Amino acid sequence: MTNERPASHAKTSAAEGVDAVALLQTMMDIRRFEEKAAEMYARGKIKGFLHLYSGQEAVATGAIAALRPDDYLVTHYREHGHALARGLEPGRIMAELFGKSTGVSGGRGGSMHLFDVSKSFMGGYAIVAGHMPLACGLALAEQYKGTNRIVANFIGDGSVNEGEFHEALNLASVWKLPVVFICENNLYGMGTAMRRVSALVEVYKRAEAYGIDAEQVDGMDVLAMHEAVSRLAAKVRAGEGPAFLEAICFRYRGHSMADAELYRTKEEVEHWRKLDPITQLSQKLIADKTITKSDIAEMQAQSDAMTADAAKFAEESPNPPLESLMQHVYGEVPDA
Amino acid sequence: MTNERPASHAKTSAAEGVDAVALLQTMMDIRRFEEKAAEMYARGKIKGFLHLYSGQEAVATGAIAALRPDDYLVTHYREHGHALARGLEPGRIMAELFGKSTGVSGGRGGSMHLFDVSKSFMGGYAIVAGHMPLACGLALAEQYKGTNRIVANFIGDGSVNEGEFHEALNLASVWKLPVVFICENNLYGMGTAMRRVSALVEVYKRAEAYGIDAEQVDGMDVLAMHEAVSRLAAKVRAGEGPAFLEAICFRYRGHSMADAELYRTKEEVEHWRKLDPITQLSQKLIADKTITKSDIAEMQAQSDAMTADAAKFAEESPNPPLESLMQHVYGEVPDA
Amino acid sequence: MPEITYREAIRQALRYQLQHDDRVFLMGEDIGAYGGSYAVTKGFLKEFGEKRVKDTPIAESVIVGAGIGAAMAGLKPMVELMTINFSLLAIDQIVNNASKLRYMSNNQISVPMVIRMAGGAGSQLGAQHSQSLESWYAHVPGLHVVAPATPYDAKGLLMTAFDSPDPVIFIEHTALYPMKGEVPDDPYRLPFGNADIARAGNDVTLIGYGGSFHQAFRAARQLETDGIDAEVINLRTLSPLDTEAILASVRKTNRAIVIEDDWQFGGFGGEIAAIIQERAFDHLDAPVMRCSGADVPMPYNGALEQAALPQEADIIRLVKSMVQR
Amino acid sequence: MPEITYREAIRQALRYQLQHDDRVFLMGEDIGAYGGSYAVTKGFLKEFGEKRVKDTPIAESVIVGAGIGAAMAGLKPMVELMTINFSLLAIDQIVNNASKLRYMSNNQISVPMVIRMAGGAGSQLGAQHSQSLESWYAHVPGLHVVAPATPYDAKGLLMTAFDSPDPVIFIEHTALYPMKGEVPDDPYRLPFGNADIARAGNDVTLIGYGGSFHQAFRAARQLETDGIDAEVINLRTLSPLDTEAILASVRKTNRAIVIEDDWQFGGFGGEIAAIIQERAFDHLDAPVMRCSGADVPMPYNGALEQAALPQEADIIRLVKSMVQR
Ligand SMILES: Cc1ncc(C[n+]2csc(CCOP(=O)(O)OP(=O)(O)O)c2C)c(N)n1
Ligand SMILES: Cc1ncc(C[n+]2csc(CCOP(=O)(O)OP(=O)(O)O)c2C)c(N)n1
Ligand SMILES: [Mg+2]
Ligand SMILES: [Mg+2]
Repeated sequence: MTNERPASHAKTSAAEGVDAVALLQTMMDIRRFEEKAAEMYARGKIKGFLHLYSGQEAVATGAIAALRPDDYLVTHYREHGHALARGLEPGRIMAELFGKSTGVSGGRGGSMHLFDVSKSFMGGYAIVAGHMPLACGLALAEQYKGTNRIVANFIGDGSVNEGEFHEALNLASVWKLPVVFICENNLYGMGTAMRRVSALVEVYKRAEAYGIDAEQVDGMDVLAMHEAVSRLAAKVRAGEGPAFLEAICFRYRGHSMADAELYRTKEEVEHWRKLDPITQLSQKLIADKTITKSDIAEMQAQSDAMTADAAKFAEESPNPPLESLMQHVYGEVPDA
Repeated sequence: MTNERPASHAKTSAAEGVDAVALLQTMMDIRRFEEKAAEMYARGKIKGFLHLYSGQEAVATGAIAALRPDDYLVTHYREHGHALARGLEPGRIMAELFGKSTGVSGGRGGSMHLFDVSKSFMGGYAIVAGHMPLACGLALAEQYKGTNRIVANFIGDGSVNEGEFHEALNLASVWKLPVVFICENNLYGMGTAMRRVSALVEVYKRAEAYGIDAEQVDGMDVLAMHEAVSRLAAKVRAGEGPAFLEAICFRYRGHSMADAELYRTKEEVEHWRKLDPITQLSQKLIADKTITKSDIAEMQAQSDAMTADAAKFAEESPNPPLESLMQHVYGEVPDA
Repeated sequence: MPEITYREAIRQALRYQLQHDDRVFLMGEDIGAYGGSYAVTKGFLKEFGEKRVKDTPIAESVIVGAGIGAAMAGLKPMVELMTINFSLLAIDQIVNNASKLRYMSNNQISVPMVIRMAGGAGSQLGAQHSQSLESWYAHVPGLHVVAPATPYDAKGLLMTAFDSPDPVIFIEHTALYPMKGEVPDDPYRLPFGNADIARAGNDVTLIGYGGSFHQAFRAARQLETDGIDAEVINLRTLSPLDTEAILASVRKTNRAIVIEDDWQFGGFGGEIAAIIQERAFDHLDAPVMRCSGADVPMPYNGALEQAALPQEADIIRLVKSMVQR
Repeated sequence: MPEITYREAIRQALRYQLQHDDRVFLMGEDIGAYGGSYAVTKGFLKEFGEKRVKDTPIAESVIVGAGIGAAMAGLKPMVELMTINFSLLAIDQIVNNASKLRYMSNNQISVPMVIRMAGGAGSQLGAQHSQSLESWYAHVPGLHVVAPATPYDAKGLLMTAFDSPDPVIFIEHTALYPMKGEVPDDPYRLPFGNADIARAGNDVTLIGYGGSFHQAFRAARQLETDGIDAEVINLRTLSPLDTEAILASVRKTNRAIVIEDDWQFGGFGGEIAAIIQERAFDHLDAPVMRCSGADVPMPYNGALEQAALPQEADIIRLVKSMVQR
């Protein structure tokens, strides 16, 4: 759709004590990881649907760095970046994409279903908007227990017309549930541009209709993301009810590896690549002398090494045993 | 909940050429019909769920009089009033409640499922909000055919938190479908007061969030209803897209015949009975000398007779033959 | 033992859970102020407060989904969906999330929740309110499907449901709420997958659950007067299914009939028939028969509705045709 | 006859309908600009325009419901739901409205619409994207359920679907889209409820549909080398089901196996087994067996997924155990 970059409604000044270099490293790691995943898909190591996060790194990176490590994350199927940002082991993520037993979901979930409960990463989900009610439930549970743990629920712009989006936002608002909904508006749901199917193109205004504190932010600016989520998370944690953040961003690759991209122009993609979140932050940090060009090169090398190790680990890991097929359909009944 | 009567946001001046006396007669007919239905339920002639419309007569009466007779009606399960207002034969409506073969649905539908396609009465539906997508589809079809026939979709306040409400309003707005959504806000969904479960209590504001022309009206005032629907229907018919009307009203009886009404006070019910739409209009018409007290008595007698005849017809009608059980599960395949 | 209704038996189990387990809470449409559409939770809001008894918006998908999420976080939600017909609006949550999360997450996540719903037909509620979809839920791995037929079963099975680490679809038959039966005051648990041989017999095995069990039982009583000795099995749970009890009975009687309210074509009776002929083929003197609901949307008219549902007379006719075989 | 793919066969039927019937229009997620998630409608938006080919929001319930409403008003909508997994979000519309309206309205309303969806597993899409729910739809009176196995079936059955006065659930198997086969250029129609005896044989009847038909067929070929002569039935439609063709075959072969990707427990194979033993009891030399998917949420790992699906080897093993019986 538009080639204009939506103005950010959030103050983009970085919050104090944010480690911009760490954010840059994470974004680089994600970018490299996705490139490697694409390569492994081409080599037939990864099967099924593979949805890459390239271009959207700033959203997950900035948001998750602004949360507590025990805050729940509930994400969509384009979630490798969120898993890396939360600190799941890259090797175990790649192993999951390979379907290996060492994968975070034991090779049973695949790219769309990463889980690591030990890191409060409550899963990637493949039914559009189907995970929003779960986010409400996790939040309800923490409210019920009286903790100040919150939930971050990542959704795509394509979810906003689903009935579950409506039901979840209404319930979260009425019950003042501690959830930050983060809508990654990358302008397309598969090949469908927002404005063609949505009565209200500005997603955050939708959320306002439920009396939810909502704003829009430049999703290509990791510092803006971090600042906005820090601010909203604090409110939510304080018990003021849910918040909603619309992050305007762009995916560089097709929807999945199968996408012919008939619905958008090369120019549009080029336009957004100029706004690349990694390049932006690198330039900023070099400009203000926080780091040097050679630091960048070193960081790149680190991402390369991390990714290579991950692929190696995945490659060398065993498949789950066939005998495990029927395991874990049901849990063990505790003897009363 | 509140004992204040929401102010009407619509100009309540009656539109020219509206036959107020006819509106009064229809409301009286509905009131009597429902009383008779209650009596027949008590006598075991009517079974299953029976949802009476007493108190809400002005909504269906004013709205449907403002529409063309061929405009589609798609309603909820509390629809006897709508059926009478559209001119379905009272005897065949009562026969349907009795489950007789002469019923508008052949005794197969019952109180919640009245159908008379010959009068563009496309049905009463028992799944909350489940009929809204159908209304969109009927509207889509007329838009597709290029007619200027429109759809009136009656829903309750309880539907507004269902996912289908959201999906339907969004689609109607994006595709500019010729539908007037009429929400009968009688303050309760079964025993649940709106404010306890809804982020936004003013339903019409919800609709505005989809860019839909929306307003609120006093649903106890049949002339206000008629005026508002005439105005909105004209816009919709002109191709300006959907409209939404919230009619504030009140049901005098329980949700269904089984309701113990634990959730509201006698005072609240009394308060609303003072605003009775029939009394209101009768007094107004007597005051401005349109009719006399004795005319009212005559009109009452007419409603009584109509209702008695309907009950007699229903009583004397036969049950559908048992051999018909398997009929009409599938239609006849036309030979190509 | 005290005699109480099916409704009261369910109330006792729910109250016990609310009293003894802080993780347990109830949510659903009109379970609070209204008292529950079948009055099962009447008075609970006052007794336990809004934290434990939550009235929800009419929004089935998020109600069930929020229950799943709360269970993922270690609570034990009981979600009431009023009737099984409305569960269609939450079925994506039940099938794509509740039933799969443990497996997809490689056992990292448990979804210990109970989803109660009223099912069955017979009260002239019309096509959209008279469905029996238990066969659908029984088809889904990861779910337990419970269908109590008596007050005793209802309390004992519901108690067990709250111990389950996995989602339980608990289907109450609308016609049974007022039915009375003996129920111990003290809590007790009935294991899943354990059918009840309600009546021992040698000539034919009648298999029912929920409402259909009672028709089977009454038919068996009448058959006695004709000198036909029917064994009656009350399944109690459809998933897990007590296959052994069914097979043991058929090996003895050599004949079986499944009785179900649900539509016959593609229904659960087919599964039972398939299992029996698969595993007790040489013991069968006659094909396994089904006495099921007619394959029609349920008509409102009372006579038509009864004609669409299995009747004792139908069972008796079937049995006689089989024993004469 | 020209050889074309299953995908192209479906495209031909859709294009024919769009060209010859103004009442026909297509709607669904990404069927236009994107070209359809399985490229079935690629180019149609350009060819027929936005009025006939509508991209919709991601909102399954209103897409299907609007299709129903349009059909009630005399149009012939074809709604594409991408995959059967997402149909769970529209299932209330399909079950409570589409399938019941004719009956509830006493034949005043018809819902002539086609709902296309891709089903089946085998491409490592994980548990939420690998379901085979055809047995659910086949269970619902008022619906037709079609599951083409070949390009020839796909075109002929889809043509017929557009003549149906009632809703048709048209299930395409994802693995078959690239498969080629002979298909006449000219339009033709294959009647519903007419199974195809794809291979005549005397020793055992193998019953499949969609993807499972091909496994049955390949297994039959291999069995030939062992001197076992299998008859293979391609059901084409599950509802209506060609019971006569199945029974005629079993009366000849005296043995039957149903092959299905779907979960076994409570699945459609049970219905077929139940019908066969019910109506051809004395002709059976062995119980009707089922070679079905494992009762698990589908795992992503390729080897596990294959282990969860019926394999030719499994069919062959089963057949041998039966003929040796
Ligand atoms: C309920 C449901 N409907 C349809 C799909 C198919 N589908 C997968 S991704 C997608 C587009 C989602 O777009 P968006 O939410 O913007 O996320 P993005 O892919 O842009 O990150 C669709 C339609 C699905 N997975 N679930
Ligand atoms: C999807 C669905 N959920 C729940 C129900 C049960 N139910 C029937 S009526 C009703 C309340 C609806 O209230 P409202 O929409 O305000 O209509 P009113 O009865 O006040 O006219 C409920 C919850 C239903 N019929 N459908
Ligand atoms: Mg998107
Ligand atoms: Mg209401």
